[in-house]
Amino acid sequence: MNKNEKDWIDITSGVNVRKCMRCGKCSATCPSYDEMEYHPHQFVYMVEKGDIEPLLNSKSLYKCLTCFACVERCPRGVEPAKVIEAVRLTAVRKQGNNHLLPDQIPDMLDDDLPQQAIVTAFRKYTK
Amino acid sequence: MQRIGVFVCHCGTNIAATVDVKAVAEALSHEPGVVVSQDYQYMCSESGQELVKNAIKEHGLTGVVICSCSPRMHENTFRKAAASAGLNPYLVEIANIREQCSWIHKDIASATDKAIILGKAAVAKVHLNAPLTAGESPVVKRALVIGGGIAGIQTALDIAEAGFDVDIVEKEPTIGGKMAQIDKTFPTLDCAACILTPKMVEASQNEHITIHSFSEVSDVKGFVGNFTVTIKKKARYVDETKCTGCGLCTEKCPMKKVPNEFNMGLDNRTAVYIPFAQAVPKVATIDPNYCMMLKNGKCGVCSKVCSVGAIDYKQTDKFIEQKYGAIVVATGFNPIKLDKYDEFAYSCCPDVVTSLELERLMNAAGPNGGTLLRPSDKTHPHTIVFVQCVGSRCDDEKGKPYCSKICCMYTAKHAMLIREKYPDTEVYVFYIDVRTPGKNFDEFYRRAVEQYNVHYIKGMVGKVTPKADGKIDVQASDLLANEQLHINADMVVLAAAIEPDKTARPLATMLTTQMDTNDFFTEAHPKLRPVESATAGIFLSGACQGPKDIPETVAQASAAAAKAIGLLCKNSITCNPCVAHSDELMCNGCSACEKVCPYGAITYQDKEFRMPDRSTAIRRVASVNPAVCQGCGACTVACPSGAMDLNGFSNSQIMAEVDAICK
Amino acid sequence: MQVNENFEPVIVAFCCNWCSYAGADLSGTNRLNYPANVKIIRVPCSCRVNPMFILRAFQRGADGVIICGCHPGDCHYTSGNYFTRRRITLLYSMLDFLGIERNRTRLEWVSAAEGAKFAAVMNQFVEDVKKLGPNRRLEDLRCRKQ
Amino acid sequence: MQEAMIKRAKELLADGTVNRVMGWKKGEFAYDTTPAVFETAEEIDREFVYNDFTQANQSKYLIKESRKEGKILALLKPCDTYSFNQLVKEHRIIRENVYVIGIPGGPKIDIEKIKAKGITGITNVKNEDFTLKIETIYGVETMPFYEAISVKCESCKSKKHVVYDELIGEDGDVLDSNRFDMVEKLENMTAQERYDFWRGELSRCIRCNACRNVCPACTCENCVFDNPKSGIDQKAAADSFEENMFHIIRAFHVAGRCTDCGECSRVCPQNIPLHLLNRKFIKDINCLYGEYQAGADTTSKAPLTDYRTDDCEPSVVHERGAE
Repeated sequence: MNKNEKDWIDITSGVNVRKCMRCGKCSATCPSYDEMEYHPHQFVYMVEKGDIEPLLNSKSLYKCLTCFACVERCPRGVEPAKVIEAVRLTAVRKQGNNHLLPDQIPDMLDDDLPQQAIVTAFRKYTK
Repeated sequence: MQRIGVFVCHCGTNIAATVDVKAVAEALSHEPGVVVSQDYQYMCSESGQELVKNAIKEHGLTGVVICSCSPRMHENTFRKAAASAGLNPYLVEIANIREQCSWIHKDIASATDKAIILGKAAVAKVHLNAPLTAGESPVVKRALVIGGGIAGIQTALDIAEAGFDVDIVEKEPTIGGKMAQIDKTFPTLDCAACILTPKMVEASQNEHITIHSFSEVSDVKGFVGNFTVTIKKKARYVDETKCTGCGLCTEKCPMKKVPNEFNMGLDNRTAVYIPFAQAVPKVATIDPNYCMMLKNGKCGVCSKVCSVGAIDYKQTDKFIEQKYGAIVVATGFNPIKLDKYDEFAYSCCPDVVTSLELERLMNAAGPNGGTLLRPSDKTHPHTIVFVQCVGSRCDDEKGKPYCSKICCMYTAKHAMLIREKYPDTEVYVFYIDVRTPGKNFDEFYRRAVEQYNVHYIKGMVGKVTPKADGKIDVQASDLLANEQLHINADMVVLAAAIEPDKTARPLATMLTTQMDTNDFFTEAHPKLRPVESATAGIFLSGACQGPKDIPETVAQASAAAAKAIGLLCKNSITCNPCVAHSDELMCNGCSACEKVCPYGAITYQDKEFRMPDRSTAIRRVASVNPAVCQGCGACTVACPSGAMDLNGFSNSQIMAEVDAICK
Repeated sequence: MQVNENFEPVIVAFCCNWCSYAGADLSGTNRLNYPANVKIIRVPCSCRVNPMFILRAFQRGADGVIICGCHPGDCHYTSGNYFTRRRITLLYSMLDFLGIERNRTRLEWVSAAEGAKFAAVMNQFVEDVKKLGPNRRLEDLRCRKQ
Repeated sequence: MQEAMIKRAKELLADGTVNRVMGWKKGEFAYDTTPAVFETAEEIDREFVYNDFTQANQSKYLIKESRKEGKILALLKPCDTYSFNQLVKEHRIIRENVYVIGIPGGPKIDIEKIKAKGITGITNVKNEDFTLKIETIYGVETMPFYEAISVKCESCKSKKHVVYDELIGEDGDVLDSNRFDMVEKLENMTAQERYDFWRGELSRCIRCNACRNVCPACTCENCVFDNPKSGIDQKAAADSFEENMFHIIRAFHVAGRCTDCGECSRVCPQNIPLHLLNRKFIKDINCLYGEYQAGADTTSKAPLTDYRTDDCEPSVVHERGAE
């Protein structure tokens, strides 16, 4: 178990995973459920256990649409989407500083691309 | 000269672990007037009290300071001990060095320092304590029960059984409450009506019980043993004394489209109505929101058909005032509103119902005569999904933080009854935990699973979607199989959280009792005084104090009755001698104190005084009725001259404490 | 102003018997820590607290005074805390008018069930008073501690 | 005006309506007037005075006077009627024993303001068309009337008589006064500035008790500051705390009862603006609990013996104005 990674996820997500009462409503409501190897409730549970390595290596990370249905529905206010996002961030940061660079952006622009997507691209997408 | 004894309790290690009790006893022994200062393992024990008593006799103590737990715990214990040793009980002061010192501080040095200061403050105060004698005030031998559900009925029956008069105030037209709406009861599956209605009838026939149905408490004054309560009897537009309950008016009433609250709005009633066949009192009530005669003066059919002339369109609300010695609160509960849980589609789909609605759907007196049919198209449902913990166990804004306690069991009951009656119906129960702590409860739940083959699935329902074909898609997770399910259901039943009745909050204000943040009444002590409120003479019965099932409610109802009977048995009760008193020589007669007194305990009289210059003057001065004063002290601050003071918490005593703390 | 790191303020807390004193007991029962600076005086109702007591406390060396009572509407004596609220509002306003630091005085509603709130309130209050330093504007030089 | 009062007073004495008259008596100099009780027409003719210097509020004397045999005539200026009413409300004055004539009020002038101009040896002051002719042993000096108006009249709150049995002259209206301006100015200072201001003022207090003794709201049989049992008794202000303590408690005890008659500041030999403390309470009460004028009637509930369930929390006083 990697204690630092768990603490890091606790801090970046701002979520207290111990609030989870294991009702599974997050997974029940998740539109990407079938695409995922690990489901929202498992993210919460595994982060709580400190079992983060399998999550970092799973494609499930990128299946979360950040639709926030789980956040909306969670009776305990745990906010699983934020946990997943924090794990995703951890994975991204582990990949080293090989993000897109600002001068690479103009080539990729097209008129339909929302501004927010461009900003997000800086931290999400690697070369 | 004062002779004060100080007794420092170790409370095992509760105090001694963080407070150096020897040092406290040593330090306090040097305080002025202290002639003996001792520490002991358990001061509240028999031998600890003996120690105090012996010291009182041996040293001729004039004041006692106990450094121990909160005075809310053992003040009475030590007062009694002092009294038995011949010292006035009000010459005892407690320094709270456990709850307010040893338990909250970790550092021994600072906790010990604080304990010494608290001890010094108590010594300083006890110097100024005066011996007080408690007066007595008579007890009115009549009890009031607020709420006529099973809790209120049971309490009233028990009090009446002991020979005391008791009034039930019920806001609905009939007593019976929620239990009257329930079909069967767990874990025995006996018929709720069959066990409730005999009690309702018994209550109505008992010579000691008066039922004020369709009534509310509108004002409460007074104090333990002597409450004055104003009861508002709402106009029902039917003379209760004349109505025979024949029901002819309800048959003939042309206004037939009124949602029937007894059946949870699943069918309709008439504007003049009797809630259900076994209603007590069995008297019709006219609903002024729908009655055409009352709304626009056109109709009057009920009045024409009533053979005894009981209909009275001119009836108005009546107020009656009655004195009571004890009041029992039994205001019960309601399921919460589910409108805000969009994911369960409760507001938009008629086939998504609450459990209480299901009770009515399955009841022989319900909208479908006991046949379980879908509310939307009256067809037989083949797949039914139960969702647990809807609004219970939630974080702050999402619902109630507590477990509603009864849902696991009634859902098992529902599932079992459906499988019993309609074996072709598949029943799914989505649960987070199944909680069955009760006699024969777990066995009951296991029967549902093992014998009736109810599908219990651990996991919550995420989304309920009504489909075009009338079916309902239930999307849920199965946490054990780690898969997401879609169930094509015909009906969905939601186990809505329960909450205290809305009338409880204003009632608590009238009764000056405390409530928790969820509006459940707070008991005087969570373990040792579970059926009493912190306000003397007010008792708690049933779900108004917390979620409860029927057997628990009945047990608590009887316990509350026992407590009330204990009070009513007394001819008088000892008053609190810590009451206000006015120094006539200083009183200006300005009436400021009278205006802030919540009990009307202060009156004025003109008295003749010899003035310092030997003349006589007639002055208006205040006097306090010690039997009525409850000792809040509001008057002492309103009084500009300082003529008004409070026994036990006098100006000089409090200032002595302030001085000792700040020294 | 020079801030003394080791300054330990004297805090007098007046707590009503029915709600706040019980709330303080509850925070003890739940072992919720708050600083030992806080010393509680039990009064039957917050309306028993005479402005004279508050001034007396400052005179004798208190650095902060806090009054705790039942939440408005929950007073054991029906209306006591409503009177408290008016009186204490006016008194605190007057102290403020005379230039006494605002954070030396406080009124809080703490119910018998709010042990956690009691501890939180006390922690905050002690911290606020610590920031202000010793009470100098409303002290009696004759009572000054060495 | 003085003649009309004397005439009516003598009539009432003669027809037995009253057996005493409460008024003002000439002193050694014209500006030196004292409240006094007259029992005969002769005394009235000889000593009764009503002029620009008769500032004193008579209400407080009526507490004792109304408890004596027979009825007394009280001549009350508009501001005095508020104090009178308040004392009736508090059962201190027995209304039936007082015959009230409402008389026109100020603005009155303050001899101290004349003296402050450096004028000494004053023997008489005459008001001639709002110019003061000041006769002194050194000759006659003049100054504008308005420059000598007393502090309490400068911010007059009302020309209306709230209680009377009959009137001499006309009744006026409640005025829009600027009486809270100074309070507001202080509120807008920083706490340190306010503290310095009040230290500067209150440190001059010599505890002569004049403010308390003249105050028509301070009518306790035994004042807490004189009562050894009160725990706060003090005869002299020994240090800054006691200076503050006395004035805070005094202002608090009259809060909601003070009619803002201004007598406390008028009599203060050290010229401490004590009325500002009272006005602070009045201003707070008006903004927090609704407009209230003590003495305006005898039935309304006083703000401190009343409440609303939605009253503001004390934190409001900490959230507004300067720190």
